[in-house]
Amino acid sequence: MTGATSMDVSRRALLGGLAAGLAASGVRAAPSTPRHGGSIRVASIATSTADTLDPAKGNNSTDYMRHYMLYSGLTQYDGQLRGRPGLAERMETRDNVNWSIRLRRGVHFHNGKPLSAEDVVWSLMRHRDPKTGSKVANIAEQFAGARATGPLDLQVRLTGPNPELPAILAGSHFVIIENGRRDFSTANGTGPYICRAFAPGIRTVVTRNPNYWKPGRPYLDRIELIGISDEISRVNALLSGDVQMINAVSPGSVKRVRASAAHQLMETPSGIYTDLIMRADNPVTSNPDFILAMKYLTDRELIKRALFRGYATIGNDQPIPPFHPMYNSNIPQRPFDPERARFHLRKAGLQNVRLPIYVSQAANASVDMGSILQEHAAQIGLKLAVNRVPGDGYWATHWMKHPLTYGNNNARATADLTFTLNYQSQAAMNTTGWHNPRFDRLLAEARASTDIARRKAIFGELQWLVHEYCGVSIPAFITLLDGYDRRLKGLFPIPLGGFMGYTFAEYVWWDA
Amino acid sequence: MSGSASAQRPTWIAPLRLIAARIGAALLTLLLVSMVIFAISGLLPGDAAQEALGQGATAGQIAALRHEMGLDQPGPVRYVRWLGGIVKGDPGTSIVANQPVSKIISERLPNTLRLAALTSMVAVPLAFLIGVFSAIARGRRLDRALNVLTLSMVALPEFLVATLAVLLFAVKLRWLPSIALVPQEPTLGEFLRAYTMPVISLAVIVVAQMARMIRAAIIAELDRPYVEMARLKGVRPGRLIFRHVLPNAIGPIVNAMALSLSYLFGGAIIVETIFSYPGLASLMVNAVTSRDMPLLQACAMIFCATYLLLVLIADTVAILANPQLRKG
Amino acid sequence: MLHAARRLPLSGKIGLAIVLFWLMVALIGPFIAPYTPGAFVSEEVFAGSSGKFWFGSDFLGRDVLSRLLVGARFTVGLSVLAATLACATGTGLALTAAVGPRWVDELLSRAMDTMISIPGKVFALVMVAAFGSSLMLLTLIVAITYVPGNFRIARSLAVGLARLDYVEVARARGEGRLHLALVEMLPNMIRPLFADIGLRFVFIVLLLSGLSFLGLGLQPPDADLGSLVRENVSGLGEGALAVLVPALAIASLTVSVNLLIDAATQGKAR
Amino acid sequence: MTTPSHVDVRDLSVTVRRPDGTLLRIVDSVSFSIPRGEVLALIGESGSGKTTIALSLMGYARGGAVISGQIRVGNASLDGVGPASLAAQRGNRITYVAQSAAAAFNPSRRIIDQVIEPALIHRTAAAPAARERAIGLFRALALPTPETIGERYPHELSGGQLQRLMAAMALITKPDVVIFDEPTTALDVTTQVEVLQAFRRVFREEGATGVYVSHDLAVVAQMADHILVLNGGKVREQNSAATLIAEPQDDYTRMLMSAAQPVVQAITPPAPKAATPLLEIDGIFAGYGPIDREGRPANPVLSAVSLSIGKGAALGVIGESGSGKSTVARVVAGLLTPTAGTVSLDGEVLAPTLAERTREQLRRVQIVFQNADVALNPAHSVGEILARPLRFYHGKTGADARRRVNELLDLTRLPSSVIDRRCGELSGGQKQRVNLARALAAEPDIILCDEVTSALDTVVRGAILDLLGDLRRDLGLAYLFISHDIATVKALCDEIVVFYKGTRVEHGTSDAYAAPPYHPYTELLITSVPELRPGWLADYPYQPVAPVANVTQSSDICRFLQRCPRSRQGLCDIAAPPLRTLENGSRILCHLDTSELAH
Repeated sequence: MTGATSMDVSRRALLGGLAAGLAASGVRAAPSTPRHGGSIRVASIATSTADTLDPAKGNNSTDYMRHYMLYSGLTQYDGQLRGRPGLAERMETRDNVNWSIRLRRGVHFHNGKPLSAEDVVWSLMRHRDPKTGSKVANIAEQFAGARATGPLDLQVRLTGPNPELPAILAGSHFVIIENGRRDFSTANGTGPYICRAFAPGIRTVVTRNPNYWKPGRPYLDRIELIGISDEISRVNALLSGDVQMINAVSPGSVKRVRASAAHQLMETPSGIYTDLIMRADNPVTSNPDFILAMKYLTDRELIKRALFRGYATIGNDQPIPPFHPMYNSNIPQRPFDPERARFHLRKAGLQNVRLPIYVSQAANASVDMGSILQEHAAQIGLKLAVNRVPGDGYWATHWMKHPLTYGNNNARATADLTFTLNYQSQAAMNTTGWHNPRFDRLLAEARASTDIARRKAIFGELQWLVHEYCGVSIPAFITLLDGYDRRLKGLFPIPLGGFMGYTFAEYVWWDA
Repeated sequence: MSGSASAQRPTWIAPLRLIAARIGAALLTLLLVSMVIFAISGLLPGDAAQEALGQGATAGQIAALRHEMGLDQPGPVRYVRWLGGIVKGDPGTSIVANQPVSKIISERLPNTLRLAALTSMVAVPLAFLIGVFSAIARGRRLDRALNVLTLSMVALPEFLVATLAVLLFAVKLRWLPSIALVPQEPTLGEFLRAYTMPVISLAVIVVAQMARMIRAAIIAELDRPYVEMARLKGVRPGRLIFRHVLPNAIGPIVNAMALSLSYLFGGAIIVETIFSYPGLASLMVNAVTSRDMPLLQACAMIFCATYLLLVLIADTVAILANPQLRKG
Repeated sequence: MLHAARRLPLSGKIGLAIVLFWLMVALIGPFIAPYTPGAFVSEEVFAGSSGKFWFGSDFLGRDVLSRLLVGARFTVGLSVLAATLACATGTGLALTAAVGPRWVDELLSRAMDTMISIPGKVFALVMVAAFGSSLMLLTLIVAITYVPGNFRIARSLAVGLARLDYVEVARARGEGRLHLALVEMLPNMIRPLFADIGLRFVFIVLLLSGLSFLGLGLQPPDADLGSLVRENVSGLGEGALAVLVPALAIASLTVSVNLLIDAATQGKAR
Repeated sequence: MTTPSHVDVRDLSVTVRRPDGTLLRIVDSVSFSIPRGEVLALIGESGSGKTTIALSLMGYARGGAVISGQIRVGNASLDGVGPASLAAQRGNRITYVAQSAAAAFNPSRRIIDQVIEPALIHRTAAAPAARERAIGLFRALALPTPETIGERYPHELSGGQLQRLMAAMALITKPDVVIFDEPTTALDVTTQVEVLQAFRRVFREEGATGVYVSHDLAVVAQMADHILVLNGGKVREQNSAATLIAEPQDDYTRMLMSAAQPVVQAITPPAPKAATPLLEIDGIFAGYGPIDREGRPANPVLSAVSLSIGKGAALGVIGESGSGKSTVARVVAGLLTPTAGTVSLDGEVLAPTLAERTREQLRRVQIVFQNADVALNPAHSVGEILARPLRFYHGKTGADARRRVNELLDLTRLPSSVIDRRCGELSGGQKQRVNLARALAAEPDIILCDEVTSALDTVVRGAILDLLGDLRRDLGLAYLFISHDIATVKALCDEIVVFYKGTRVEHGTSDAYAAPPYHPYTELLITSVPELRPGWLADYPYQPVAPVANVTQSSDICRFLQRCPRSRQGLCDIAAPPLRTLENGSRILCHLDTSELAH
C-alpha cells in the first residue's frame, strides 16, 4: 500500500480529493462534531535545553510534537502511515527519481509571507549542508537536487528511485520553513499553531493559527507543551488534572489511568522494537546456526507478558510489524524452542562457548531481555555474561561494537526506510553488519518498481531473508500508550509514535 | 588578647582582616573547584559533537562540529579560555541549545533562587523552633518526640515523600497542583499553590538536618559554666536561651544553616524532577546527559560558588557575633 | 560489648535490635529468598500478600520478598562498605593533616574544602555518568562523596587531640608520627567517629535511593531498597506492598541506626 | 532582727543516682546557721561536698541530684518550693560568685549588661539606677576605670578583674546571702590578694552575709567569721575562725592545716657540682606564633634565659601565669624550638627540635605535665602507658616489661591492681603517680615537672611532694620543678629561679628566699601568700601600684617597673636593670641593692 501512496497522492490530489481523505479519517475517530476553543497542557517525556524550533534538529517526541504544531510538511501521515497531501497539492513521478511537486495556493507563514517553491527547495536541501546539523542528513543524501519551476512548482531529483518519497516527506524533520531561515529563536511556519513562548527545557506555548491552510482547523485556542521526565510524575500530573494529555505511560501505570473516570488511554501499536544484534564480523555470532539458536531461544511470550505487561506485538525476527501494510504474514511465527536452539548450537559446535552480551538502560527493556536470554541459554549449556553498561554514551561506545549487543529501533514511516537504513549492506547503520547480496539486489529492485503488488512481494521476501539469515532477533514491537483527559476528542493512533505520531495538535478538540 | 592591644587600632580592622582572609580562602577554593570541575567534566564519555548530531552523524560532520566547538584544542588551553570567560561573566555558549549559557542560566537561576528563598523562609524558623525547643527540653519527652519527628523526616527517600504528597494533595484531594509550573504572571494564590508542595518536600529534609544541628549547637552551649551562672542569677529558660545562649551559639547555628541551605541548590534535583520545576539542578542533570560541557561547568560553578558564599556569610556572621573575633 | 548494649536506653536497644536484624538479613537474605529475585513468577502485578508471595508481587510480577531480601544486602552492604571506606579515608587523611607538617594540613584542608563545596548528588551524578554505576564504582563514588565531611569532623577531633598533653608527652618521648596518629590519637576518636559512620551510613542509604531515582543507582535487575521503592512507586496509589515494604525497610534501617547512635553518644555525655 | 540566725540549714542531704542505679549521699545531714552580716566558710578537699552545699542554698543541684532538709534564708524557705519561686530567689536574695569568672561570664555580652541583669530580672532597680550602683561597686572593688569598664567584653579583662566584676554582679541586688565558690583559686597569688582585699572591703561596706567556699584554710582565715570543715559530705568541725585555727579539735582539720605548709624530708645535699652541669640552658629566646624576618616570634615569651642544673639537683622555677616558666620546660624537652640559645645535656648541645635529638638524649630528659587527666591517654590502660616507654627506650617487652611495670608501680606507691585499669578510673593523686611513673620508666637523668602538684588537693599534694623527694634521694634524679606556689618549691628545691614576663629576675638558693632581701617581684610573690592567721589580710601592707605613665615599651628597662612598689623614677624607667648579686648569694635583675631591698 505504501507503494501506492505516491500514486494515491498525485491522483487524488489531481482529483481534488484531499479534503475528502482527511475528513474520512477525522470522522472515523471523532464521531461528534469538533468544537472550537479550549486550552490544554500537554506533558511529554522529556524537555531539555536541547529543545529546538529547528525541525532539522528535532531529537525526541517533544520536538516532533512542537514542530508539527508550528510547521506543516509537504505531506501528512494517515493512520496507515501513508503520505497524504499537505502543503503539496500533488506529487507526481514516472520513474520514482524525478518528482514534480505543486504547492497549495494561498498558504501563508505566520509572519504573513506567502508560501513559495523557494521555501520548499530551501527546506529540503538544507539537510544536506553539514552546518545544518540535520538529524536526517543520511536520508537527505538522496536529494540530488531541487529547483523551483514556478512560484508554486518545483522539481526534486533523487539519486536513485524511491517510490516512498511522499511518506518520507511527511516526517517532522522535513516540514517547510521560510527560505533562508537560519535563526530558530522563534518559529515561523505554516502550521496550525503560532509560537507564543518557547523556553528550552521549560515550556512551549502556542496559540491557534487563525489563517491555517486547513479551513476550520485547528480547534484549540492554546496548547502548552511541557516535559515531565519522571513517568510517575507525568501520570500524577494527568490524574490531578494539571495536564490533559501525556505520552509514554508505562504498562505499570495503565491500571491507575484506567481507574480514573475522567481519563482514557490510547494504545498505539508501533514498529518500535528492541533487538538483539549478532554482529556478522565475529566468527561466532555470524554462524548461521548460532543465529538461529539465539532466535529460537527468545521467549517472546514472556517478554510480551512480563516486560511489556501485554502492551506489545510479538515480533518475528524481522522489522516490519504485523499491522504494517507491507507485512508478510506468510512467514511462520518462530516459537520459543530451546530444543531446536540446542540442536542449532550443537550443529554450530558452540555449546561451551562463553560470550558477553551488552545490555543497557538506553536500549529499552534490554536489561531484562538479556537476563531472560541468559537464563534460557544457561539451560542449554550456553554461557552468556550479561554486561550492564551505563545508558549515557551507550550508543557511541557499545552498541554494534561488540558481538552481542542490544539496540533500539524507531518506527520508520516506510518499509523501504527501515530496510535501507538498517539492513542494506552499504548502510551506515547496518546494525548487524550482514552482507546479503540477494537482499541488496531485491531492495534496489523494489525501489525502482512502481507496481504495488510487485513491491509488496519483494518486501515480503526481504522480511523472510532477515527473519531467516540476518543476525537480528526481534522479539516484540512496543505498543505506545498515551493518557488523556476524556474531554479531549479527535484522537486516533498513528503507528509512528505516541500522540498520533506526534501530530495530535491539529486534530484534537476540547469537548467541554 | 588583652584590651589594650585592640584599643590601639580601630575596632573594625580585626574583623575585616578575618573576613578578608576568609574571602581569600573562598576564592582560592573556588579556583581549585573550577579546575576540578573542568577536569571531571572532561572525564565524561562521549562528546558533545557526537551527542548533538546523534547516531546518524557522519565522521565528517562530527569533525566539523568538534572544530567549531573548539573541542579539538588541548585541555589546558580550553581551561584557561573557559576560566577567562567565567571571570568576565561569559561562561560560553551551550553547545546543545546553541544559546549563550548565561541566557539559559538566567532563565533558571531565578527559579532556583525563588524556591530556595521560599524554602528557607519556611525551613529556617521551623528548624530553629524545633532545635531550640528540643535543646531546652533535652532528654525530656518533648525532646524525644521532636527527635523522632526529625528522624522520620529524613528516614525516607525524598522522592517517595514528594510522590506521596503529590498522590495525596494533588491526585486525591486536588488541593494543589502536581507540578510546579507557575504561570507567567501569577496571582498570589496561584503562586502559593504552585510552590507549596515543592517547598514542603524540600523543607522536610532541610528542617530535619538544621534542627538537629541547631539542637546540638545549643546543647553544647548549655553545658558551659556561664549558663549555670545565668540560672543561678534567676534567669528564666526563655531569656536564658534567647539572651544568653543564642548569641554564643550563633556561629555553629549559622554554619549549620549555610550547610543545609546550600542543599537547596544542588540537592533539589529530585524535587525539581518530580514537580517538573525548571531549576538549575535539573538543568545540570540535563547538561550531564547531553554532554553540554559549558552548561554543565557553569552550573557546577554556580553550585560551588553558592556553597562557598553561604559558608562565607556564615563565617562573617560568626565573626561579627563573637566579640572576641570582632574586637580582635 | 554486651555490657555496653545492656546499658543503652530503651530507644537504643530497639535501634540496636533492628540494626542487627538488617545486618542478619544482609548476610543470609539471598540464601533464604524463596525465588530468584529476577524471575517473573507472578502473572499479577502489584499483587497483595499471599501464601505464595508473602509481600506480594512487584510491577513486573516478581516476588517482592525475594527482591527485598537480596536488595537489603545491596543497601546494607554497599552503604556499610562505602561509609567505612569514606570514614577510613577521611580519618586517615585527617590524622595525616593533624600530625603532619603544616603545609600538608593546609593542602588537605583546601582540597577537602574544594570537594565539599561540590554538592554530593551533583558529584555522584557526574561520576556515575563518567564511570558508570557498577557495584564497585558506585561504592567508590559514594564513598568519595562522603570523605570530605568525615575529614572535617575527624580533623577537628584530631587537631584537638594533638594539642593534648598525652600526645605532647608521646611526642617528647620521640615517638614517630605513625605512633602518634594510630596509638595515641585514633583510639580516642573512635566513639565520635563511630557516630559519624552511622550518620554517613544513613546519608548513603538515602543518596543511593536518590541516585536510583535519577536512574544512576544500581542497575537492574540488581536493586537496592531504594531502587525497589523507585521501580514500584507507581503502585503507591493503590498501596502496593511492593512499594510499602521496601520503604518501610529503609525507614526502619535509617531510624534505627540514628536511634542507636543517639543512644550511644548520649551515654557518653552523662 | 528577731531571729539571730539569718541563714538556717537543718539536716541538709544531697543524693545522686549512680550509673548503676544505686543512690549515693554526697552531702550527709549537714546543719549550720549564719547570723546576719557574718561570713561562714565551707572548707574541705575536692569531693567534700562544699560546693554542693553552697549551691543547695540556692535550691540548685547539678546533674539531677536530690536535695533534702530544711533551708531557710532570711524569711524565705527554699526547700520544696517550685522552680518559679526558686528563680525569684536566685540572683535576688541569694547570689553566687563562681570559681572561674572567666568561664561564668557570658563571652558574647557586655559586662555591664550581665552585672545589672539580676537587678532587672528581679526588678530591684531600674536600669539607670542599677548601672549607677554597679559603677559604685566597681569603684569600691578597686576596678580600673569604673565608669567604662562595664562596656567591655569578658575576654578583654583579666581574671582578677572578672572575679571582682562577678562580685559586683552578686551584690547588685543587695542580697541576703552571697555565696563565694572558690573565687580566688584560679588566680595568681598576687592577684588573689588584691581580689581578697576588694572583697573584704566591699563586704564590710555592704554588711552582707556570706558563704565562702574554699579549700585554702589561709584564705578562709582572712574572709570568714566561722569555719565549717567538711570531709566526704559530713561536717568534721564547726567553730569560729579564730578558735578553729588556733585550736583545731578534729584530726582532719589538723591534717589540713599541716598540709597547707608542705615540708619535705630533708634531702641529702646534692653531690658537689661537677665541672659540667647536667643540664644547661644558655641565652634562650623563644615564643609562639609565626616567626618574623628578624627571627622573633609573634608572641615572644622567653628572652635571654639561662639556667643550669647539676646532677641530682632540684631547681625550682616560679612565677605568675604567663611568666614563661612552662615554656622553659617545653624548650628543654624539645617541644618548642627556641629562636636563639642552646640547651646542653652533660655538656653536649641538644638539637633544638625533637626530630634531631637521639633517642638516648630524649630518654634522659623526661617531662611531666600538670594535669594528669589530660596527660594520660584515656584509651590506654596504666600497664600500656608504662610499658610503652620501656619498649621504646629499653626494648623491654613481655614478662620483662611486666616485671618492670610492677616495679614502677611499687616505686610510685601504686597498688599493682591498677595495672589493667584505665586512667579514668583512678583518683587524682593516683593519676599523677602514674604520670610520674611513666617518666621514671625511661630511667631519666632529669624530670621536668610542670606544675605537677597544682591541680591536687593539699593533702594529696603533700604526698606527691614526699614521693618526689624520695625519688630524688633514691634515684639521684634531678628536677626542673615549675610551680606558681613558692611554698611548694621551697619545700622541694635547692635553688629557685623567679620568672617575670619571660625573664629571670632572681636566682638563689632556697634558703635565700626565707627572708629579705629579694627582688621586689619576689617580695611581692612571697608576701602575697596568705598566712594561716586571721587578720593577715587586714595587715597586708601593699596596695596595687598605679602604673607609671608614659613608659616606652623598651625591652631593656625593667619589666616589673609597672607594678614595682619600690621603683624609682629617673632610674628604673630609664636604664636597663643590672644583674647584681645580693649578700645572700642571690642574683637579681634590679637597680636596687641589698640594703635598699632588705626592709
